[in-house]
Amino acid sequence: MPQKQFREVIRDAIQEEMDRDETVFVMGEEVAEYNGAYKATQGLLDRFGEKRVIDTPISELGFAGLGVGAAMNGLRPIVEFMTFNFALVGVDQIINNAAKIRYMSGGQIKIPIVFRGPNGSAGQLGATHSVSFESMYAHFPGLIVIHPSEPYDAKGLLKSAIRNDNPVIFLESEQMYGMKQEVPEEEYLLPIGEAEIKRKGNDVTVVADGKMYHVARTAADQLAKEGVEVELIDPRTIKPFDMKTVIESVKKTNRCVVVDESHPFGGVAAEVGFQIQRDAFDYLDAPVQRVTIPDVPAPFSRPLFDAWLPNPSQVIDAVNTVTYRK
Amino acid sequence: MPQKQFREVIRDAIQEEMDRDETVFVMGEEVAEYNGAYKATQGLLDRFGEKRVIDTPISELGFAGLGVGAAMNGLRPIVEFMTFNFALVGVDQIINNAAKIRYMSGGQIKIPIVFRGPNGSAGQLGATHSVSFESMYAHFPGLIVIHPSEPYDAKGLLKSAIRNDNPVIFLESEQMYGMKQEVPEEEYLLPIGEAEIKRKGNDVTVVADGKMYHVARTAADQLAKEGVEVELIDPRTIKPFDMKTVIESVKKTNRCVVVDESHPFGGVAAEVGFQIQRDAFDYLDAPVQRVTIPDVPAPFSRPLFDAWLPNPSQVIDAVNTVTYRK
Amino acid sequence: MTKRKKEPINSRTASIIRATDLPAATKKNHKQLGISDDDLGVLYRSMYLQRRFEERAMQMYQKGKFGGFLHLYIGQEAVSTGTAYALQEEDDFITAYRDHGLGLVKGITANESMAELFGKEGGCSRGKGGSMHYFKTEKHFWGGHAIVGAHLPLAAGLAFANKYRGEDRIAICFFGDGAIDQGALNESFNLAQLWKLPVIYVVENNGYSMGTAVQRHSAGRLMDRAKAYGMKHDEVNGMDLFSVIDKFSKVAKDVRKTGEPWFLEVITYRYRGHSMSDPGNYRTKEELAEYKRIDPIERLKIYVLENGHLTEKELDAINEEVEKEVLESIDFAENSPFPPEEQLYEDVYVEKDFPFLR
Amino acid sequence: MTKRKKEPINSRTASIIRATDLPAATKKNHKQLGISDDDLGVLYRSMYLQRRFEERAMQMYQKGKFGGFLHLYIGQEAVSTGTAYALQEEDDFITAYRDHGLGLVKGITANESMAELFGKEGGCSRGKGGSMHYFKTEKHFWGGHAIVGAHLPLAAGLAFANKYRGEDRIAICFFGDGAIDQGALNESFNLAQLWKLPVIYVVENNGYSMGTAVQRHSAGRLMDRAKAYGMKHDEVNGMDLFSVIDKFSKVAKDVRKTGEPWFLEVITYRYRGHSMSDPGNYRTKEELAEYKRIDPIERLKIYVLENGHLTEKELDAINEEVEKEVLESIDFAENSPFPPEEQLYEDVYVEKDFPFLR
Ligand SMILES: Cc1ncc(C[n+]2csc(CCOP(=O)(O)OP(=O)(O)O)c2C)c(N)n1
Ligand SMILES: Cc1ncc(C[n+]2csc(CCOP(=O)(O)OP(=O)(O)O)c2C)c(N)n1
Ligand SMILES: [Mg+2]
Ligand SMILES: [Mg+2]
Repeated sequence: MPQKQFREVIRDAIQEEMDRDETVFVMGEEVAEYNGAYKATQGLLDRFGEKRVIDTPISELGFAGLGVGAAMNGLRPIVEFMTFNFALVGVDQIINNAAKIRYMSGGQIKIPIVFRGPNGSAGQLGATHSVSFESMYAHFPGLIVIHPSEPYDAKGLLKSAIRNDNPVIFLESEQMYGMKQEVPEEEYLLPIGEAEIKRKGNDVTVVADGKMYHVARTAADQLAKEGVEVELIDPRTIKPFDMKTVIESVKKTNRCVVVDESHPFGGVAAEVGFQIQRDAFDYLDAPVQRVTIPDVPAPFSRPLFDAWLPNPSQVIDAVNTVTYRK
Repeated sequence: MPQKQFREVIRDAIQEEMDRDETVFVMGEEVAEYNGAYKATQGLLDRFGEKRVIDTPISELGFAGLGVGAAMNGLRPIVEFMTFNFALVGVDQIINNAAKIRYMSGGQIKIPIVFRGPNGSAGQLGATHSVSFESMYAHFPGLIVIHPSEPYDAKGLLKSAIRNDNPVIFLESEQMYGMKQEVPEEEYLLPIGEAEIKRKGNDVTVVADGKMYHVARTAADQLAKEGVEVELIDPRTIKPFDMKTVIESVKKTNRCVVVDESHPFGGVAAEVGFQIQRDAFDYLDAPVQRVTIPDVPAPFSRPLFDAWLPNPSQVIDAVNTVTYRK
Repeated sequence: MTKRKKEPINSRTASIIRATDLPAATKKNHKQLGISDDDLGVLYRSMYLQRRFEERAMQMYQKGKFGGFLHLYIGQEAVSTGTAYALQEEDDFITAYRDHGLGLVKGITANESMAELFGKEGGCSRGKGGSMHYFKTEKHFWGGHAIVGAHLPLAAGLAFANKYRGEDRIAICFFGDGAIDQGALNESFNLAQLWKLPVIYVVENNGYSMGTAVQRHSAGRLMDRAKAYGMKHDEVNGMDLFSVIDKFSKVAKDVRKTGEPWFLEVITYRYRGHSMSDPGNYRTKEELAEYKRIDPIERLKIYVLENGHLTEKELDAINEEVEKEVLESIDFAENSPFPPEEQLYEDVYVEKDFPFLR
Repeated sequence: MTKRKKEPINSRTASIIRATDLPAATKKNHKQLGISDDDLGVLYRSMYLQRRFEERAMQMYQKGKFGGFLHLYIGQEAVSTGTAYALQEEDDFITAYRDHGLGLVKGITANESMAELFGKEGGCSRGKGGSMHYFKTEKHFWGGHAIVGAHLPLAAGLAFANKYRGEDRIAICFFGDGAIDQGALNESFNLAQLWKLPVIYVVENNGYSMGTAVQRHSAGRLMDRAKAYGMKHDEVNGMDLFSVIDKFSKVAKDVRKTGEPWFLEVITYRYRGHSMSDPGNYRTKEELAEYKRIDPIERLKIYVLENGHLTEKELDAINEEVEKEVLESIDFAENSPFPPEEQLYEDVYVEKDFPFLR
């Protein structure tokens, strides 16, 4: 199987779906002539032309809403945000329109749209450019939220997202676009809403999504050397969240750490932790712990930024806490 | 002490602070000539004139941002959103500007602004008009979030909010504007960030904010008749959240139900529940339960809407669950 | 273009465009506009149905038959009726929350309308949308949107899809003068003009955004917003049905031919308050009276009577028929069941019962 | 107004306003503009400092001395220098993320600038903002804002506060051509015009929003956006310092006198890519060369030399001084400490250590 970069599989998934379905098109800032700010749409303009690969003005509210309208009227738009930070100026179109119109119309309308682009921090870009939005979008009903950590998952899930008839928020990571993984040549799709246990272990369950999966993985490798076997679950989809897989694992390991890149208050980690204590209370040998960015905006300065972003040693500390190793 | 309506104390708080400080002004849709869509600014135009009580166009992004700029430059704006649902079109100004500029400037700037207005459902207004936003705003660092349930608290906290040098989100409720309570004639302020135990009890801790406080109160009264004594905590401020008071109570009652009007996923209830299990794990005799609106948009139809909004019997059920009464 | 005097912004009794100062009405008669004699009755009926439907809806609201907000379109019926007549049935309509009139002209039945107000299953949105969220997509009526300005980009998207598929359909988007000040306008207009989208943007300038007179919320003339983009634009007398039909026929033709967008400012007036709770202190009785004197329904009535196209008796017959239709719609609404509780969890996603929802 | 040819939107090699087709430069000499002979040197130094500062910053970036984005202002220095000269020191400046030039002219020292890039405590934002978020409020420099368009309402607010207090200060807000398409523009312009706020909005039209030529992202002429509101507006040759000073002096005077806002389209050009990672494939070498031929710094140099106000030697002395200042700023930045880790938790709220933060 060929090794593919994250950005390549995003492109491949879009390309395959555009080949397959005339109604799929891509739009966003710099997606066409520039081939994508992070090259996730490289070559699509050449292949599909200006009708289907469209550079937009910096009008997140406008083109997000235009996408929703086009989806209502039968197309399947893929809307790229240069990063999800910029989607905030257009977020009303996502939270009030994309997520609610089907409901308010009594089911007359379907809105098969994918909003995708980089999420979370991307190095030292400062406070306005570093937020991880999975928690915010998952808070609002009507949206599917996908947050893959690896190229294989990303491709299969993005293809499913494009075919899905619900509005989907598909969160990528600037810092992972260069990451490689073996990806089959043949077409495949992955089911939305299913977590994957990516490492088996009996000592502690660690749930980690997106970029944080890799942080947790590093921690797990280290812990293994110390004799602690982590069961590492990548939820892949944040909404619907596959709690079943998590709960089953916790029933086995009796301990859990949740690692997520959003802010802590009311974040994904809080939600997962809450549900675990509610639904597996009698199985827990220790309270669920979480590792997230702190409850402060992203600083620019390098050492501050490094301290801000969750790292493997924080995960190890949390595992030590739930296993009472320290 | 005179009985005052919720809307009256909001007005009184603003009026007192405007009397006291020339730099305080109010702006928003229909706040001046119309005296406020919900009459929370009644009489202010007559008293302070057009310079300080200002009708805005329907430009939430524009006037929220104008408020932030004015606050940066030395004024103390009170920005009314007709409801917080409409703030979504301007939310970037709150989440990226109001909340982060102080941080990004290394502390050079303070932004003493209050964003206030009705929050949450207001009867059958449909999906776009019914969201309770305390969880979303509390998720983002840099903002203070206040969600009072009663006139007395609302007045003291709003006055503190206006004097506070941080950006404050002050959430009211359309459905509570007519609610009355005794409120002193003399000036008083209440500290931001302190919960109040509004009913003492030993059997179960119930945490409930805003409109849900009253739902929980009704449940507590009913439960008292059945011999279950609820310790009812009104957090009043959502951020910073006074977990200390909650944890102490839970250490006494060993059981907790959190009632909040926002959606469940990553909501205030998830956060509070998560922190309780983390910090009072050994004291819990049962998992923390939550009562929130369901994870669906607000329906219009009356019976659906009634089923959608949390009610006392759901709180009683949850209490029964944590006390193993059923 | 007529220059209008506007009172200074800080006037507490700001008055809007005078009724006597509207854009000139078309001079064409119905034949010249391609309206058949028969259609005159149809048009009258359409306007009268909207009027009576809303008057009855108001009664039902006051009786406590349903809750929520109720925004009446009364006074603006020439706009809905004229545009629906001028455009094709399969053209895509979208509007704001003051949507009963446009809903009715686009094919939502009185029954479906009333049942929606009542929150019943027989409603056009199965009771889940209410007054502000009428939908009937099979008739190309795309709602009913209650966040001011938020449906402007949706309209661009409807038009985009029509163009993408090479269809002849055009989209038309109605909004109030209050929506002019939303950022969505800049973004949508720029995209529509830049990408040549076949869409007509229509501001129904009824003088007020809630209690705020238009000159207190928007700088300059509303129509001039189009100048920023080099977009075609014009103003229309919205109290005169024929003027609406005349202008929109031409504009729709141009959009269909060139694929380019238009912006039209329709000057109109709402006779009732913003919603049922509005005391209306911001306007004078005289102003209201002045506009009532040019009631679009009365105006058409006078035209058909004076020119002998319909008799008093024929009009009465129409009125009676309409009255019956409206009364029946109340019965229908009363008898339609409320949606069952499981409906709460449906239509959030396309999956009928997404497991994680409960 | 010159009519400019724009290539059709769908051109893959869309070219922007030609360098040879800029608004006419002012005919006035420096005396007529009230610029003293001495000030000619000051102005030259200011522009050259920005240029050299950024060239060195680029080197440091390439050496890996700091991370994040780096957007260079090179080519646009006449705009910052001319506007700062034309306005008063206490006037309030605010701009987007391409902020080094304006920061330097408004009183951020080279040391503070470089240290900010390095993320050091000695930086103008104590290392917490970085390249895109320069601030120095004691000098009335309000940032450095990286969400495109989001600082336009802030500028209205700065102006509002000045007016509220009855101060004579005016606000000036710079943004790129890309920001024209944001909803914030409509909302801010409407508010500024409606409430008569003393603010100058300035689009620095450098031809491109990242890789998108202006005519591919904005319909119509940028300047025309003002027409929607009846706002005063004009265009300015941004490659010619004297033209900038000329126009902004007049406009600032008008704003101070009338309290009314202005919108100015400054036509300028950036010689470097959008940021350091931009290969710049969207423009031709010829286009770049054409604009380099009218480099604002060279232009001023020629003027002072040809008219004998400064000698080559004097200019060299200035250059050397600037070079030293910039090199020293690198030393300063290197030696300035990183902020200690507790800084992470400071400045989130005004309280020094809000207990709930950790
Ligand atoms: C973004 C937003 N802000 C505020 C409101 C509250 N609101 C609803 S209608 C309205 C007035 C709108 O007036 P206009 O656009 O002129 O329409 P009309 O009522 O005259 O038909 C306001 C302020 C809203 N629904 N959405
Ligand atoms: C709302 C928003 N969308 C997208 C971006 C990403 N972005 C940063 S700069 C830029 C181009 C802006 O170009 P322009 O306004 O012309 O300024 P210039 O770079 O030419 O100075 C883009 C797309 C952003 N920062 N904010
Ligand atoms: Mg109106
Ligand atoms: Mg530019």
